[in-house]
Amino acid sequence: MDSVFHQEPFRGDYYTRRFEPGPDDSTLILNMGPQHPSTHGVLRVVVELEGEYILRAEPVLGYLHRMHEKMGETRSYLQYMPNMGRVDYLHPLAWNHAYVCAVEKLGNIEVPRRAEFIRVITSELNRISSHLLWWGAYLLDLGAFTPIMYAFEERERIQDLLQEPTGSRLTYSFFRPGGVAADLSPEFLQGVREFIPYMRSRLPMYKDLVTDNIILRYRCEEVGELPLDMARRYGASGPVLRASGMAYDVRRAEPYSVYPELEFATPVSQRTDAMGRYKVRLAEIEESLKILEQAVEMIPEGEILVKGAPKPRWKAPAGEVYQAVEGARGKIGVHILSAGSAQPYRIKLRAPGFSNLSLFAELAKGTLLSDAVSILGSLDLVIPEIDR
Amino acid sequence: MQAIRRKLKDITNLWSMVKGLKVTGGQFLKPQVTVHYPRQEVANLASFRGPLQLVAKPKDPAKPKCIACLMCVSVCPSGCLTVLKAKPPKPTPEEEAAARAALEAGEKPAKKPAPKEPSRFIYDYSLCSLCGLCAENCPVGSLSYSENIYLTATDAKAFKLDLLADLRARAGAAPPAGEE
Amino acid sequence: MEATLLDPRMFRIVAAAMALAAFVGLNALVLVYLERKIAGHVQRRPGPFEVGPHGLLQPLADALKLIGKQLFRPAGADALLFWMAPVVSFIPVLPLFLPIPFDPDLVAMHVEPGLLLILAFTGINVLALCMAGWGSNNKWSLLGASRAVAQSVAYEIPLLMALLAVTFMHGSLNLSEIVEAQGAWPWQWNAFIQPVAFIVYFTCAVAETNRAPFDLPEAESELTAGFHTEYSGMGFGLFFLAEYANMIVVCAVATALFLGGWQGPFFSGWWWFLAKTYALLMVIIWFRWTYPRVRFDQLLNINWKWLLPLSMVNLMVTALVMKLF
Amino acid sequence: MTPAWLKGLSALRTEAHQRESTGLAWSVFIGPDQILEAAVRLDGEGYFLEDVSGLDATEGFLVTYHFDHWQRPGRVALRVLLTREAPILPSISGVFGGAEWHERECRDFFGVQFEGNPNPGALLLPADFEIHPLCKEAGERKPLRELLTQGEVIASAEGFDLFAPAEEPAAPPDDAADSGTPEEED
Repeated sequence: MDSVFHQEPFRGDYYTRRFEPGPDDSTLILNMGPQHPSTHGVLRVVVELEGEYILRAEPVLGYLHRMHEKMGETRSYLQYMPNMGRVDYLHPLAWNHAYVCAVEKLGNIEVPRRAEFIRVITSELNRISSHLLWWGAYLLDLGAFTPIMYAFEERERIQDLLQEPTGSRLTYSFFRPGGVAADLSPEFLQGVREFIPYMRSRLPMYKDLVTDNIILRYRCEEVGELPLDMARRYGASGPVLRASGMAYDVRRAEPYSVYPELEFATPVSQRTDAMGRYKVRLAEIEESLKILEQAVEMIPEGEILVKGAPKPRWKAPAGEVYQAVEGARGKIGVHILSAGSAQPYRIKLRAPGFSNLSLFAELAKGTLLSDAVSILGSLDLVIPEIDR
Repeated sequence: MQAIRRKLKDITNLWSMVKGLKVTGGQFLKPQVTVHYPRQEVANLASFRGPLQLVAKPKDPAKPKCIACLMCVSVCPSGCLTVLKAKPPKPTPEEEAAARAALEAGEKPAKKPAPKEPSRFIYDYSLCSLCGLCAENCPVGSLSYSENIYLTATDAKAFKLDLLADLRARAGAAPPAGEE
Repeated sequence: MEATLLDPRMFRIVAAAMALAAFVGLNALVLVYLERKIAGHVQRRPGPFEVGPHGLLQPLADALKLIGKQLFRPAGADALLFWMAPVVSFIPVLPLFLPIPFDPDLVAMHVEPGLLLILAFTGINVLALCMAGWGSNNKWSLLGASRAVAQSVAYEIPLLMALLAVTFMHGSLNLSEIVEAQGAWPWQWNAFIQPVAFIVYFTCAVAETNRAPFDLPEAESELTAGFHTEYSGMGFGLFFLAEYANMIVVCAVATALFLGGWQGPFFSGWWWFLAKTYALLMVIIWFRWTYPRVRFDQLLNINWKWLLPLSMVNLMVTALVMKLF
Repeated sequence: MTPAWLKGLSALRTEAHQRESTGLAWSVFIGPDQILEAAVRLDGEGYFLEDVSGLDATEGFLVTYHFDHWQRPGRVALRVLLTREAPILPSISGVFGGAEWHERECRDFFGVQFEGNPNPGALLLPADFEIHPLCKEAGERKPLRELLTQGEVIASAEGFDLFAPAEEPAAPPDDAADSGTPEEED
C-alpha cells in the first residue's frame, strides 16, 4: 500500500499522526470536520472509533483563528468595537458589553442610566435569539429539520427589533464606552412589550414539538453527563455549568450594569446531562423575558452617551482591568492592560466556549458517535468565539 | 417491576409523537411567514446600516456637506475610506496677472485657499464592517447609511464605490466638467 | 415451453416494464415535489417556487442537473462495486411493481405468490447500500453501510411477520385476492382488523426505506451523507430515485394489504388505490419533517425488544383465532 | 482576611484589589516553581480556572492565571514572571484539565513552554508556525509597573522590586512621561 496517499503531504498532519492506529488496528480513525454538518462551522474533531463507540476524541481548533487579541493591540479603543461583534456572532452584544465595561472601568467613565437599561434590554433580546438559534441547530444535529425554522420565526422578530437601534442584524457594534450608539424609540419598546407575550405563547409549542418528544428525550437524557467536579476542572460556565447543578451566573456573582436591580432567577438543573443543558437554556429564555418585562418599564429618560465619552483618539489611563460578563454561552472575560496610549498594550479575551469545548474530549469517551454529536450540540459552541 | 414500569411509561410517551405531528400539521395549515424576495421586499430600513453615502448640502443636492477633514479616514478600523482634499482652483488669467504683478512689486501674492471639500471620496464596501464610527464622528454629519441593501456584484472591484459620483447621481446632476 | 421474443406474454412484460419505469420516474418526480412543498409549508415557507408555476418543474430541473453532472469516482474506490451499487439499488425496484394491483385489471403481472416476489426483491436494496458503502473507500460510507445492513436485516423480520399475519387470515400470497377479500368500507379493511400488524408493518416500512426518524444510514448530521457520500450526478440520482420508488412500493403494499386496495365506498377503481398510497406517503413525509432521528442502538432496540415480540404475539394470536374459528 | 490557600505559600508579592477598579480580588506574584503548589491549593479550595494569559513586558513574559470561585466570587490572579531566555513553566493541566488548552494557546502566542502539558503542540496556530504573534518588538515593550495597577500590598518578599520607582534606564524617558505611573490606586 504505497499509494500517493501514504506519502508525504498526504500522510496526515500532527493530529492524524497522533491518532495513528496501533499494531492491532481494529479501530477506525475518523476526521469529523472541519467541514462536517454538525460541527457548527469549522471545528474539526479527530475520533478513534471501535465500531461506533468513541475510544478517543480530540477537537482540533484554529480553522477560524483571526487573532483578535493582536488586532486589539493595533487599534484604538473605539476602533476595536467591530471586532467585538465578530468574536461570537450569536451573542455579540455580550461581548460589546464586556469590552465597553472594561474600557469604562479603565477610564473611570460613568454611564448614563438610560444607556445601562438600553444595554440590558438589547443584550437580553440578543441572548434569547442566541438560545433560539442554539435550539434549532441542536435539533438539526439530532435530525429534526423543522424546529430551526420555527426558532427563526422568533429570531427574525428579535432581529427586526434589534435592527432598529443597532442598524445591524448579526454582528452588532452598538455599545460605546460611555453609553450606546443610538437611542431606543418608543416603537422599539412597544415592540419588545409585544414580543414578550408572543414569545411566551410559542414556548408551549416548543414543548409539544420537541421537549416532550420521546425520541428527543432518548437522545438527550443520560447523554454526556457532566459531573460538577469535572465542570470545575475544565472551567465550564454558563448553561453547561448550571445544568450540572451550580447556580453560578456572572450577572449575580459579579454584578454589572443594572442587573442587581432586576429580578430574575438563575435556572439550574441537577440532571447534568444534555437534557439538563437543554432545559436550562429554555428556562433562560423565560428568565430573559422576565428581565425584559421589568427593564422596558423601568427605563428612565435621559442621555444615552455620557458627555466626555471617549473620542476616537482617546488615551486610556495606564492600568489593568478584568471584566466578566454573562454571555449566552457562559462567562465572557475581557482583560485589558493599558500603558496609557491610544491602543491597549495587551487585550485578552476569555471565550466561554473555549473552556466548554475543552471538556468534550473527556465527555465523549466511550459514547456512540451519535451521542458525541448530541453532546457537541448541547455544549452550544460558536467556533469563531473559541478560535478568536 | 422497575423495568415494566419504564416500558409502560415508554408506551404512554408515544403520545408525544402524535402531539408533535399535531404541531407540524397545525403549522402546515398556517400562512407562510417568509418575505418572498423578488415579489416582496423588507421595509424596515430606516435605521439599517447599509453601505455609506454622502449627505448633500441643504442648498446644493449635488455637493456633500463634507469638509474633507479626514476624521472618517482616521477613525475607520478597516481602512475602507479614501478621501482626497480638493486642490486650490486654477487661477484665472487676470488673477495670474495680478499675482505676477504682486510678485514683481515684492509682495506676497494672495493665494486662493483650497476649498474645504473632497475631490475624491472612495469607499471600499468590501472592507467595511459597518461599525458606524465614521458616521458618528463626522463633525458635519456628512455620512449616512444608504438603503441600498441589495447591492451585489460578481467582482470585488465593483464594491469600490465613488461616493461623490453616487451623490451626484442621486441629485440627478451631471458630472463636473473636466472629469472623465 | 419456450418463450420467444414474439411471445405475447413477453410483450406484456416488456410493455409493463416500460410503463412501470415511466410510472416510477413520474411518481418519483411528483414525490420529490410533494416532499419539498410539504417541508416548505410545514416550515412556513413557500418551498420551490421559481421553476415553473409554483415550482412545479423544480424536480425536473433537479433531475436535469443530476443527469448533467460529472460522474466522479474517488481515488482508491472499487470501480466495479462503486458503479454497480446505484444500478443494483434501482433495478430491483421495477419488478417490485409487477404484482401490485392498482385495479382488478390493472396489474402488470398476475403472480400467485406476489407478496413473496416483493419481499424477495426489497431485500436486494440493502446489498446495494452495502456495495456503495464498501466500494466508496470512505469511512463515512462504510459506517453508513454497516448501519444500513444491520437495520435492514433487523427490520425485515417483523415486517415479514406482520405481513404473514395478514396472509394467514386470507390464506393467500396474491395481492389481488387479499384486496378482494377486504370490503369497501374502512371497518372492513385489514388495518382495522389487524391494527397491530398494520402499525408494525408501517414502522418497519419507514425503517426499511431509510426514512426519518430511521434514516440512520445517511444521517447527515452524523455521517455527512452516509453510504452515498461519494456519489455525484446520476450515481446519487439513482439512489435517490430508488429511495422514493421503494417508498411508493411499501405504501402500495400497505394499501393493498391493509387499506382495501382499489376498493372504496364509492367509485371503486385505481384512483382509490393511488389516493390511499399517496396518503400514506404523505404521512411518511410528515414524519420526516417532525421528528428527530433515533440513535442507532435505540433503533435496534425498538426492533428487537418491541416490534419483533409484538409481531410474533400478533402472529400467534392470528393463527390461534384462525384455527379456533 | 488572608485566605487559607495563600497562607504558607511563599508568594513573592501579594496584593488585595478592589473588584470595582480592576475586577480582581487578589493578585499574587509567585515563582515558576510555586505554580503547581498554588494550583493544587486553589483546587482544594474549589476554585476554577478562568484563563491563562501571557504578557510580553520589559522584564520578560508575565503569565497570569485567573481563578475564580462559584460560591465566593473573587478573582485571583496568579502571576509568574519568566525570563525571555528560558520561558519554561510547569504545566498545571494535571490539576486543572482545562489548563491544557489555555497553556497551549499561551505557547502559540508567546512561545512559553509548559513542561508536562500532555499535548504541547500548537492549538490555534499551524503546527509548523514558529512566529509568536503577541511578542513585542524590543522598543515597544513596557515595564510591568506601567501596566499593572497596584492594589493594597499585603506582603512583599525581600528583593522583589518590580514595582520600585523607575531608576534604571529600562524604559525610554519620553515613554514614561507619556504614560505616567499609576499612583491613584489604593
